Amino acid sequence: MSAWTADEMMTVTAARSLAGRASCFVGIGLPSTAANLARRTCSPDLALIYESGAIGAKPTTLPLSIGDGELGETADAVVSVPEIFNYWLQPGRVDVGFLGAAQVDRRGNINTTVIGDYRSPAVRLPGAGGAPEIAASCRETVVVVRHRPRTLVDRLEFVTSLGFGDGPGHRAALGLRGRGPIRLITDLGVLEPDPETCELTLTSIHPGVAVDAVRAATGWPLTVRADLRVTEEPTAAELTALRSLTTRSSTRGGGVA
Amino acid sequence: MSAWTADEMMTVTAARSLAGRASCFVGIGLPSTAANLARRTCSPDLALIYESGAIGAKPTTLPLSIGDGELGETADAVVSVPEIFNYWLQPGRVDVGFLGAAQVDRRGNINTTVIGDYRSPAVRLPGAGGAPEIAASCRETVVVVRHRPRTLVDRLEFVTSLGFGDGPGHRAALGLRGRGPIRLITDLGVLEPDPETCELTLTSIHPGVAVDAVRAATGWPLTVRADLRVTEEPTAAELTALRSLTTRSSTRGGGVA
Amino acid sequence: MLVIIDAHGVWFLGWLLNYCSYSAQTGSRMAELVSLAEGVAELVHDGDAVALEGFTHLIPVAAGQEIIRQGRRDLTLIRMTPDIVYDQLIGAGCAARLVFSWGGNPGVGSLHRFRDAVENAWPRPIEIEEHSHAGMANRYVAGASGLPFAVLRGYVGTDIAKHTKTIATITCPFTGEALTAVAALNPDVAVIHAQRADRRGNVQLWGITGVQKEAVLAASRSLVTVEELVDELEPQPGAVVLPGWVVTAVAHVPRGAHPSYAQGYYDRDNDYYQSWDPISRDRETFGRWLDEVTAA
Amino acid sequence: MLVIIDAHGVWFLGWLLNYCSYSAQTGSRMAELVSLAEGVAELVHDGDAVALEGFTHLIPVAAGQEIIRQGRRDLTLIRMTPDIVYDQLIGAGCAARLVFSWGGNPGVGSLHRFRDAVENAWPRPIEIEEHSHAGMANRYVAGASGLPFAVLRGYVGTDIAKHTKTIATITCPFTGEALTAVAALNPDVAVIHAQRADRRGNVQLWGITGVQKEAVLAASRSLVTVEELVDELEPQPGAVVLPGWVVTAVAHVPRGAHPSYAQGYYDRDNDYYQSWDPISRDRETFGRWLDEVTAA
Repeated sequence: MSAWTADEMMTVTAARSLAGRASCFVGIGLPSTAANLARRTCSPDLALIYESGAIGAKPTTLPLSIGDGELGETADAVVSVPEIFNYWLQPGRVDVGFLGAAQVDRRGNINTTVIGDYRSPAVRLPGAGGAPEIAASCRETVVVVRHRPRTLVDRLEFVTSLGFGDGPGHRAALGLRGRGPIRLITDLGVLEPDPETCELTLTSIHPGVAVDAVRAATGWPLTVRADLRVTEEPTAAELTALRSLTTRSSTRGGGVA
Repeated sequence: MSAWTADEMMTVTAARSLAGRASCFVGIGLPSTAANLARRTCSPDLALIYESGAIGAKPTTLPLSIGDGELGETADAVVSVPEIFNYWLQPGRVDVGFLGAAQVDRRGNINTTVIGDYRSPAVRLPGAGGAPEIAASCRETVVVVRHRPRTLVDRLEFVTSLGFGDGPGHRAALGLRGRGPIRLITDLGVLEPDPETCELTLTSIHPGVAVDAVRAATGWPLTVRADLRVTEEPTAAELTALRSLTTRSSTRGGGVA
Repeated sequence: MLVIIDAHGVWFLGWLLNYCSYSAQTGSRMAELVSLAEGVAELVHDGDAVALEGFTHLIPVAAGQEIIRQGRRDLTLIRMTPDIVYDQLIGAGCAARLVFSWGGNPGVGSLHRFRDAVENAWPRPIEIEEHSHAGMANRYVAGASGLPFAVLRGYVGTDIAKHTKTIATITCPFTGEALTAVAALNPDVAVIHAQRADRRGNVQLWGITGVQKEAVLAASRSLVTVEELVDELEPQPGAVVLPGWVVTAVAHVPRGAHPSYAQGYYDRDNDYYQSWDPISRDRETFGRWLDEVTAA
Repeated sequence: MLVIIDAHGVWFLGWLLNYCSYSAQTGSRMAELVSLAEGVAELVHDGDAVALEGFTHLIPVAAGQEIIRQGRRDLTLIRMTPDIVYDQLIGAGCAARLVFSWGGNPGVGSLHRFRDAVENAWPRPIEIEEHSHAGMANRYVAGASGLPFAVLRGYVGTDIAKHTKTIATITCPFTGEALTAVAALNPDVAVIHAQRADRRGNVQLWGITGVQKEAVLAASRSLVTVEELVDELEPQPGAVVLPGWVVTAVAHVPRGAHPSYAQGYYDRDNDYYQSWDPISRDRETFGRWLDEVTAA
């Protein structure tokens, strides 16, 4: 038994991807934990931006929603919801967009809308929220999901937020300025787009995870990079910071979706 | 010698036209004096709105500009300049627009841009400011100018802000929602649009002014309404309020444009 | 002018509302002070397009439950983030349509009554019109600005526009670039909750202020519930003030945002959000909840 | 990261500015603290489109006079309300173009240097691009929003559009209604004055905040002069805060808005506005004023 859980490995890895970044537009759920961890570890000056209008939020506990009171109270500025999308997200001034997903396909496209037919769905999901424009307009995006075959799927029935679309050149043809999903971070490893095909390929595997286990949890025939790395283990400092965050949050009651 | 000046008569008359109105978008100069007087006389609850973003300003002295500190400090709300035009003026939620003018023609169109050719003008005036959209979007507008032949002109060389355009139906054809200039108030009398032609006609003359003097000061052949009234003299209360306003202003240094 | 409306005052309020409706006529009145029941009775009608806004913070939950209690039907419910209060309205059968951009129980999971309506047409079929947050926010901005549409960089490459008639492409007349247009939202009624109002109906809210200003300014009528009625609104950092002459009615409803929060008054009741999950998951337990609310 | 730039630090600042320029690259830096002379030297270049904003309040006059002192030429000067500081810049021959919506000495009368330039091409011809306030404000909004244009109900029936290429008609894709489009403004540099900044370059301004946020967010670079540098920005009612990562440089310039005012610091110097009239009316008296300023 390792000294950390798979979720902790995922969150720490996601937080590390924010090193050297000035600003992060934070989606709800797993991304929020990772972004808040980054502020406590590799990126203390990182400006966290929430779609509720909080810019530069510095919460002491993990927010349970994107509009928790502490986000506004600790922010450098709180602006209206129209302003956060129009003045802050849309012009491409935010470095990284951090997104979760119900489903993500091999080119990093995201579905958070429906499983099944749109008009009579098998499962109705929450919908788009801020994600389509976060995915379009941040200079780059990072997607954080747990690695399951029903989550990493070959094809989406509904594209809520665009990754690389149909493949190379698709984003540029649509006039999107952001680079798209440069990284998909899961509890098993890290997937990055192949420069030729834009297909997400395994570039790093978390310690103790077998490549076959990753393949089995991926809904498309997974390409493993020749130079596959093993993700660096969480440091004691990272784990302490993360556990302090999540403990403080859970003592407030309620979990994080 | 009367107990009041022609300018005072003009300002008092303009202020009276705000009775029963909830909100007034106040242009710079003469209109500001009249709107502030209205709050002290006939319309104490009137919300004064300035293009600098002050909504519900309650200045104790006459502002020297549309962005004086006291406007913001006494306002119910201060919003950005884009917001004042987009959320407050444009949708037509302001009752009255109060405008000055360098020139106004017989159909209430206003020029504040140039005298002479646009590219090499004889006199370059300040330009549009907020006036074109105040004239377009307020539910009705009132224009306040001193009555001079060079001010009330037959034809404008440049239309900065639309009154009734070419005449009946023009505003509607352009999709404008506000009713346009329902009244032109000068230091000699009150002109109102003829319902048939939209031409500004003399409907009220200030006490002690001869009709011929008004004709002589008007740049078009002035129609005098058959039911011409004599404007009610300023009351003692109106004069006291007005003089208190202007005295306090002038002791602060600087005059009002 | 302040008129306190008692039980017999409804006729006068009705007259007043007609008088104040958007038109070229001048002389808008200040907001009236009403009870929550009176405000909902007068301002929210069957078949109306109703926007209850509040982005996580200051959600007008008490007003939503009063709409349930008064049995309104065939509403078009508009809201960026339909959460518990819309789950309740939908489960109670008040809604014929839902216009939204994210429907979930924040921090918990699904909205089961919303899903039951969309997936199984229970208790009645519900039509949905779905946008992104950026699109909904801009639709309110257009509505508040008296424009028929707004322009944004949005939806490109997604499947959202395929199912929604209120999204179109528009070309920049200067650069030729293709952008996205969304149709304005102009609800019949906007309902929001705020921290304070003064006795003239001037409303003050602060903290995360979301899209409430836009919703009120876009709507033909508005009802604002407040934590507190005060003589004078003390300036507050980050506050939005809505002058009384753009608000139709104000109702004093302490804790009217519970289980969401009102900054400076009370915190978010996270346990309620958790406890809603089992209540709403099942039609019967929801039915019991509904009986209790409507009996109150 | 805070870097104090001394006289030898200009190279570093230059590198930094390139690094921070708008692009797809990540890792924007926080605003740098500079002297006014350094800030203008590094950020304002001959031929740039420069917006000095501040609506009556917080006009960046000291920065404008530093631009004169450094002898910048061929600028496109952008400003909703070119007043005294633009009269000075125009009279000094810094401007090739003026983009504006109202040019006057507020509360006094004409801008004589502006008129002399437009009427008599003195000291050099000046091209003008003229809008209404609503149009200019929306052009900044479009620029700040990363859009090529904005939509408004404006200019209809006026002669303004006849002389200005940045106004066009646009049709609503939903209703077919004709509306007005204006082209976005994206200055090379925005210069504003604010009450305070903290040592990380976060900027705070309050009172009448005009269009300054939009100007900074629309521009490629920005210079903010401030009354005061503080350790911590105390929240203020009505304050706009610009985080340091969207500001290029901050200079500590007390009384930098004089003769306009800085709420909480000093009042408007109405006598100065009055006294500018005779100084500016005459080319010679203006010339003497200019000599004094450039000798300073």
